[in-house]
Amino acid sequence: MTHSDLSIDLGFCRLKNPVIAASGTFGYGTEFSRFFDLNRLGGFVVKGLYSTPRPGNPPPRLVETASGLINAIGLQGIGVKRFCQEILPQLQDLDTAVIINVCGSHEEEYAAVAEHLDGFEGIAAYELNVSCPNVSTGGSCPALDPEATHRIVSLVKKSCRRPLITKLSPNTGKIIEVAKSAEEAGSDAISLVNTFLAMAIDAKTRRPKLANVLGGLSGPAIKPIALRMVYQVAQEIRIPVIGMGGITTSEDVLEYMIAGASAVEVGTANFVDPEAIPLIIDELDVYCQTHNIERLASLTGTLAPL
Amino acid sequence: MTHSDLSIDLGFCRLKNPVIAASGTFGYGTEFSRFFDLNRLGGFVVKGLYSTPRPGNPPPRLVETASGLINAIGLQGIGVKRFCQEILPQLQDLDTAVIINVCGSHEEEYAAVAEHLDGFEGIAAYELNVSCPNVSTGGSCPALDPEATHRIVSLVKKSCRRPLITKLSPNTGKIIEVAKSAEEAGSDAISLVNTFLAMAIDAKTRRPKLANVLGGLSGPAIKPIALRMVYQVAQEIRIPVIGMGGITTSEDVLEYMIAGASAVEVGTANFVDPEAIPLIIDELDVYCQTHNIERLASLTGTLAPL
Amino acid sequence: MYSAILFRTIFGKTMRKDPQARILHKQNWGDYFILALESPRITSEAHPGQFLMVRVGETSFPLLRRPFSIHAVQDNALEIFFQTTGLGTRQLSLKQEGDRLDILGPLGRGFNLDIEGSTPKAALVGGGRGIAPLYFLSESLRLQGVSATIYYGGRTVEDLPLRKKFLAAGYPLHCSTEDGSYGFKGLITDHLIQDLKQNPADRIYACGPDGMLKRLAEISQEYSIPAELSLEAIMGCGFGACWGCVHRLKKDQEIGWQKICEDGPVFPAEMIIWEKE
Amino acid sequence: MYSAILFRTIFGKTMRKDPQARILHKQNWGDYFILALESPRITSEAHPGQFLMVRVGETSFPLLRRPFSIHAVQDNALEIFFQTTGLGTRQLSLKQEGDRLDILGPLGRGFNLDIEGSTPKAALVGGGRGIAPLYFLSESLRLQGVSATIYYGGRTVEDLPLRKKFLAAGYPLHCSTEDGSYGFKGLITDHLIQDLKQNPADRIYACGPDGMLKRLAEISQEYSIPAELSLEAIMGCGFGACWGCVHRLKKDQEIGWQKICEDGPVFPAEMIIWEKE
Ligand SMILES: Cc1cc2nc3c(=O)[nH]c(=O)nc-3n(C[C@H](O)[C@H](O)[C@H](O)COP(=O)(O)OP(=O)(O)OC[C@H]3O[C@@H](n4cnc5c(N)ncnc54)[C@H](O)[C@@H]3O)c2cc1C
Ligand SMILES: Cc1cc2nc3c(=O)[nH]c(=O)nc-3n(C[C@H](O)[C@H](O)[C@H](O)COP(=O)(O)OP(=O)(O)OC[C@H]3O[C@@H](n4cnc5c(N)ncnc54)[C@H](O)[C@@H]3O)c2cc1C
Ligand SMILES: Cc1cc2nc3c(=O)[nH]c(=O)nc-3n(C[C@H](O)[C@H](O)[C@H](O)COP(=O)(O)O)c2cc1C
Ligand SMILES: Cc1cc2nc3c(=O)[nH]c(=O)nc-3n(C[C@H](O)[C@H](O)[C@H](O)COP(=O)(O)O)c2cc1C
Ligand code: FES
Ligand code: FES
Repeated sequence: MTHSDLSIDLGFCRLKNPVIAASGTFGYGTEFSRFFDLNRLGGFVVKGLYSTPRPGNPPPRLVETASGLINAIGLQGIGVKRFCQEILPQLQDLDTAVIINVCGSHEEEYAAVAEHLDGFEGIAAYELNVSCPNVSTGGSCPALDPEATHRIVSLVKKSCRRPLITKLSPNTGKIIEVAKSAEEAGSDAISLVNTFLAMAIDAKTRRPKLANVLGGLSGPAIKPIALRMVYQVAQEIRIPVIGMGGITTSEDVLEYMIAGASAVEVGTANFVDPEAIPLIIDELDVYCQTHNIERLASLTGTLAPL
Repeated sequence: MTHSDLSIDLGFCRLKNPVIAASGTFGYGTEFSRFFDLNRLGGFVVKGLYSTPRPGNPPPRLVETASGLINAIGLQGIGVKRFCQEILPQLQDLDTAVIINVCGSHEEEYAAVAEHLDGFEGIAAYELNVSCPNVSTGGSCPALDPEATHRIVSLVKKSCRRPLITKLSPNTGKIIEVAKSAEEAGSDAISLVNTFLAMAIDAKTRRPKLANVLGGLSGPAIKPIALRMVYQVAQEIRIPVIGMGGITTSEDVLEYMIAGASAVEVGTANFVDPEAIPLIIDELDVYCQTHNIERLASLTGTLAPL
Repeated sequence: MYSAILFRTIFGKTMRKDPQARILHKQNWGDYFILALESPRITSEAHPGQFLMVRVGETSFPLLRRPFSIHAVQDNALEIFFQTTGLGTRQLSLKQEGDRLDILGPLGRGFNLDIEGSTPKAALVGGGRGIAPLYFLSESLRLQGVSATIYYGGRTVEDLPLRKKFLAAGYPLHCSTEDGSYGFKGLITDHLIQDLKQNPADRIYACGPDGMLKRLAEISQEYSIPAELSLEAIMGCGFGACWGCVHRLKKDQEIGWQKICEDGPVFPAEMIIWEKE
Repeated sequence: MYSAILFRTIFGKTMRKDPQARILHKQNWGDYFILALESPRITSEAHPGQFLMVRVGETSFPLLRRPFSIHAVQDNALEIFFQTTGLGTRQLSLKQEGDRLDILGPLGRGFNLDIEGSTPKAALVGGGRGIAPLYFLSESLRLQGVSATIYYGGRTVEDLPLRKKFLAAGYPLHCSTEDGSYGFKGLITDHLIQDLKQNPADRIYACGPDGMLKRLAEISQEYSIPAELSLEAIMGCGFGACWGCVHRLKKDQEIGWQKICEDGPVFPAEMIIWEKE
């Protein structure tokens, strides 16, 4: 069987195929090597890293909703230093794009995490998680505001040597402005969306279903909104867009690409089926062959008028 | 069987129970009188009215998504004048709150619609649909912006004699600010949310699934986000909040009330089951009796810490 | 005057929800299924061309009910005939005898059965799953003394599962397939034109894909045979509340987006405005 | 030294997806169900206390898999025993013999079966559906020459559907119900304390509601009987990727939120930090 060309050129980085595992849903990567060869992936983004370890939120941390999942993990993690010591060495021989999700409670922390990572090899890019809730501003995050986003992206871009993907929050009416200001500030790509701020209540106990009260909604429920945002943003910027939100099948990937995404990330679907991404990649290959598509990348931004 | 007290006092208006049929999902009311006695409702909001008839968008106007529905009806309707002549007389003898959803393509049109309605009896309140897409600003709507909302609410409040409910759009990161400015401008209540801007693509044809490309997402998929918005807004304003988004059962109603809503609207569920609202009201009655709740209204804003 | 006949309210505005209609039997050919649903009241009020809105699952995904024509009526039960094309119809096809379905109906305005003349003849044209309402229609026409000829087209022979049912009921039947695997090779509309010469009709009734209906509207004009066409559209509610199901129609001299769930799904051909392809 | 036993990797990191496990048979008592699933490889690798993640539907609602303990193992098949408590378990209970289920397993670390001593005795305490893993455990202990006594508690007699299964297998069985409808009237932990006097145990194994497990942790200390407790938490993935399933645990002298799907669900009582109520 001949294979089609599924590869994607993001400019700063070439991917075998457009399917990247999304941050926070793929652990540090190693969790999934039991299920399939990680080299099959277009790439994967590790769980968000701060400069120091974080304890995370108390449970319950998850609640299911209609076709969705709300999480309030609270970015529990080992911090960038232990990550570079203990985990990164296990990832350095992989032949797939390893992307690090860079977090911070304030602007300097983002830069510090990136600078620390700069000292190590085997990393394809940083995904700047400007949607981290900022404790000092009462839980709001830089990605809600074009200026704050511009400041962080400029600062990190200046202080590190790797390509930057800025990951946007959907909890704003200004997603286009925020994307543009990340582009202006030197971001090499945009990824969207992070989760939608959401909540669930137990009517019997009258208590929130998450200990943290608020959490982030992901999964198929959000796909129509996320797809719209990708479509709008892709029309307004020139750097590549990585789309995500509720992807579970190859058809979903195609929809995001047609809307303007150069690549996609798959999140919640990894929980439901640890083999979701390799299955999707296989389906994309079959799709290209049955539809005589030589280069999958040619689909990006081809939405036709009705 | 004794009944519990399901009544709700919104200050400007008393409802038999907290369940109101949402605008655009209940026609002009008469469509549902074949299924049940409209007097059972807490109230209903008629389809959005502009000053003149509107043709609406070409089909396809609807597309289903995971636990959601995207619509791009385009506010097809007969306009306020024909409504007052042909439909309103059929509604005037009802013993339930008839609320009119007031639309406009610009600020003056909102005021004109309200003024025309002022000349007729049998209306409990106006729901100001500040989430109407504004053609002159490229589809954006006043509800995305606190100042624009303030201007419209002040203008309409000044020029009409009836209580105003301002209906907010969820497509903003500033829902609290918008709600506050509607309150400051004299709104008597806030209702939220309207639909989420969304889209769907047919991967086979590479065409949008809606002729209008973009539409509004409603249904259970959006509930977790809408509930969060209701919770946030209710904590920041003093006027009553009417919550909606994905309500299909009495449990959903209770969740919205616990989050801070004084009353709720039910939208998409009316399509799935024309008898959804009377069933919900019956369930609420049973709930109050089994849980010894004397006044259902006492539940509003009772979210307990976990 | 023709539309005057249609618009007197032939069918009452009765419409009921039956949340517990029991599946009495099930038939299956490939992608095609028949379910017989016990629902005395909806059955007794049903008129050919009307439809049901059926709930296919218990959760909110799929969210909306699905529209299906009333395929047949007998005693206390009505049948639906459907093809699996997506999630909803697939779920419906998994239901078993004895299961219960939540249905709403009868909905819409069906076919106008009044044909003038002493020995009126009708041509019933069904494309693919569009055959569904034509069995109930043929049986009703027979009761009125109208003789019905069935024209039944599909892509291939597998798309004509009901041919034996019509033959067994004694109707003259003309089949066509695009691949020539059964009957006339080509479109059913071409087959109809050929046959109309020997076998003229006083009325065309049809249900099927838009292309077929559009061609029948032309044939109706050319041959001066009034036609009643049943349209499809994505339906949010099925009873006039959502304005989702519109088609461009000429009504009372005005052209606009009209709801097909209430004013239709059946319309006289001359009311229907066809969009450019 | 005790936890050293637990943390040598008793169970390999094998874990498989079986998308087509056939339901061989089904049993039902009220809200409680047993499904036997044919899955040779998962069965051959299963250890008592481990669990499966089961897909209950085809659509994204419900979205996540559901965790169920491995209840029993025989030849090529494993059983799950579950109570319907919400949408997912209700959908699962509708599955029939012959249907296929998509399962992932065996997951987590199960019970530590190493008990020192020449005639070791174990007390197995199950509350409600928490009885599920204890049947597989009792059968495995028997193979190792450990004699197991079963303590089985519920609200009422309907919550004790497995009592005959344990009796038939020849285990000493003590039942309790809160309403006194069967066996000891009161909590199973009180029944256990009473019985321990005549019938001492070298190890407690338990699964059930948090309140019961917390009380057993106290009993374990008071009576100096090591206890292995199986915890529950909402699980996003079941294999360590989401960090959703945490409980406060003491591990390597550090206290923190630890994933119970990987390090557990079974923990020695002394590792578990109980939150205030
Ligand atoms: C008045 C009427 C009568 C009908 N009668 C029959 C019948 O007797 N037998 C039969 O097989 N089919 C009939 N159809 C078409 C049938 O309703 C669709 O095939 C079915 O809704 C598809 O649902 P799905 O979930 O399988 O497909 P999906 O593609 O998953 O459905 C997605 C959405 O699109 C809608 N949809 C998809 N295709 C159509 C279509 N062609 N027409 C209308 N809505 C569509 C669905 O209702 C749903 O809301 C009828 C349609 C209408 C409007
Ligand atoms: C390791 C483990 C083993 C288990 N073994 C069994 C067993 O053998 N038999 C049995 O009957 N039950 C068992 N449970 C509990 C079982 O998983 C839940 O009852 C079930 O997930 C409820 O799903 P639902 O859709 O019916 O309920 P819903 O309330 O609709 O579920 C909503 C969400 O909450 C989760 N959830 C709800 N209750 C629980 C709970 N008590 N524990 C964990 N997650 C929950 C569900 O998985 C789902 O994600 C086990 C749980 C765990 C963690
Ligand atoms: C449990 C969980 C944890 C997540 N953690 C992170 C994170 O650390 N950093 C980040 O940028 N996004 C995080 N996300 C967001 C996802 O990367 C993704 O943006 C979002 O879930 C939408 O995609 P999906 O619908 O495919 O899941 C997390 C999502 C989930 C469900
Ligand atoms: C088909 C349709 C038409 C709608 N038309 C209007 C409208 O005219 N005016 C308005 O304010 N909201 C309109 N809405 C929004 C609903 O009133 C409601 O805010 C939204 O659907 C969320 O509630 P739900 O999830 O219960 O449907 C419409 C929604 C739908 C689905
Ligand atoms: S389907 Fe809702 S108006 Fe026709
Ligand atoms: S359930 Fe996902 S980490 Fe434990």
